[in-house]
Amino acid sequence: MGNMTVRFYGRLAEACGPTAEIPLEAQSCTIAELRNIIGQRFPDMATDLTGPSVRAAVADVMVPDDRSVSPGTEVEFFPIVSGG
Amino acid sequence: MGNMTVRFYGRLAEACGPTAEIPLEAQSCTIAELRNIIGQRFPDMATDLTGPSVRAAVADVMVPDDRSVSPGTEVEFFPIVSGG
Amino acid sequence: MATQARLTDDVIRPDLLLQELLAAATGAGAIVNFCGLVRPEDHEGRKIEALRLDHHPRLTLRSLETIAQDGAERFGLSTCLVVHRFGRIEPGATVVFVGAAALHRRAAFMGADYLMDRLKSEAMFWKKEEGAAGGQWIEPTNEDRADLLRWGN
Amino acid sequence: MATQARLTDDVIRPDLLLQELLAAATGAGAIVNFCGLVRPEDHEGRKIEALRLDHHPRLTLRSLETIAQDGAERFGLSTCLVVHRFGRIEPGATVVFVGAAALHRRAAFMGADYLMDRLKSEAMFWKKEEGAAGGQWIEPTNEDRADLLRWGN
Repeated sequence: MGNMTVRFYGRLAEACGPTAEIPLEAQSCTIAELRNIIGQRFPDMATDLTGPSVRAAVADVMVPDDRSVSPGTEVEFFPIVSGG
Repeated sequence: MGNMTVRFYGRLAEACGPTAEIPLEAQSCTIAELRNIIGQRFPDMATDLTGPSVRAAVADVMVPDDRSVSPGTEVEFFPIVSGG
Repeated sequence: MATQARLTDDVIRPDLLLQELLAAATGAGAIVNFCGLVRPEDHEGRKIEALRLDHHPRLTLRSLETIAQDGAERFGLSTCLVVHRFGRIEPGATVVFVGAAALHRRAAFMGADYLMDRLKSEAMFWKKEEGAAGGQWIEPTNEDRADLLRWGN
Repeated sequence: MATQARLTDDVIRPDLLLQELLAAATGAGAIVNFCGLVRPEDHEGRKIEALRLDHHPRLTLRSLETIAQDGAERFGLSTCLVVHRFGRIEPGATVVFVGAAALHRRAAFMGADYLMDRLKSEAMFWKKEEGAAGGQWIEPTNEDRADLLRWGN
């Protein structure tokens, strides 16, 4: 039903590229479901992506795992920040 | 029996000048005696000069009040330092 | 400048930033500044070829601004400057410059110290040490976390 | 430069000193420096026209050297620079510059902080604030003495 654009940073960007287009079969999904879908595409990163250390954000605001998102929304995934 | 050269710093220098020649009637005197002699010459500074806050030095080394000095020796008097 | 945070991929010139601080800090009695440089070796003594800092196009600067404002308020800094570099940075180069001006030295010291503790744990970067044997992603150390606790954060 | 103390009656240029420090501090990860400036007002809000620092031709520099060496040893500073001005100094101008370079930031911060606490109490100067209503000789404040006690001195 469309593509989700996702962005990665840090070690995720290194492994998955800075952005990816994720085809979605439903009209929408939760962040938790999206983590699993992306994890299937990038198995090496699945543990990170589905774990608590990686946070998700929409429109520059952190969002919880039960937030529903749909194609057209850009979702960003942040590993733990290193600090400066 | 000769002159003692004394040097002053800080508030003492402001009141007494940076140096003074102090005529000595004996061949030598102690630092304590010298403090009294200078105090007589500069009465406004007598309390400071004879008190514990002003330290005396000979050849860049602090000396106690019972140290004997004689003409030809330069004695320096330091008020409490302000720090930088 | 009062309180300001900057993010740049260009070389940081601490001497010029200190000049700016001095010009801005009218009436201050104390300025403390910190320069964080890329070390030539990692914690295990292996040569570092470069540090690479990945950043977010908006949130990274926002994190620097939040930290700068918190520091300025908490310690009453009259001038507070945080400048952070991102991208690939070679050993010896400056990664971060922090400046804190205040009426008295205790506030300036504590302000700069606080800013650095916050930055080392919370600035929104993803940092990798690149060496001959590949590279490794860095996370705040236990020491960094302990440093942050000193401030009740 | 490793460890160095300088005494000057000339204008202090903190930006140039920081440049020197950066050039000297090879391998360091952290540099902290402090600039002490003449404040425009005294503790009671009266305008200060100038600060006048009387010094001793030999012992003042020696006191700076002792403090710099103590700081460098105590905190393992790879580079330690203390520059102090004497004579008549106007508001806004730099009276003292301290720089401490170390492998890690904690040592650099503590080193610079320690150097300043020692300098504010022990540097061999006699300092007078000159204002419209005459002037007053300054002695270390109770806060300065308390600061010094933090280090067990």
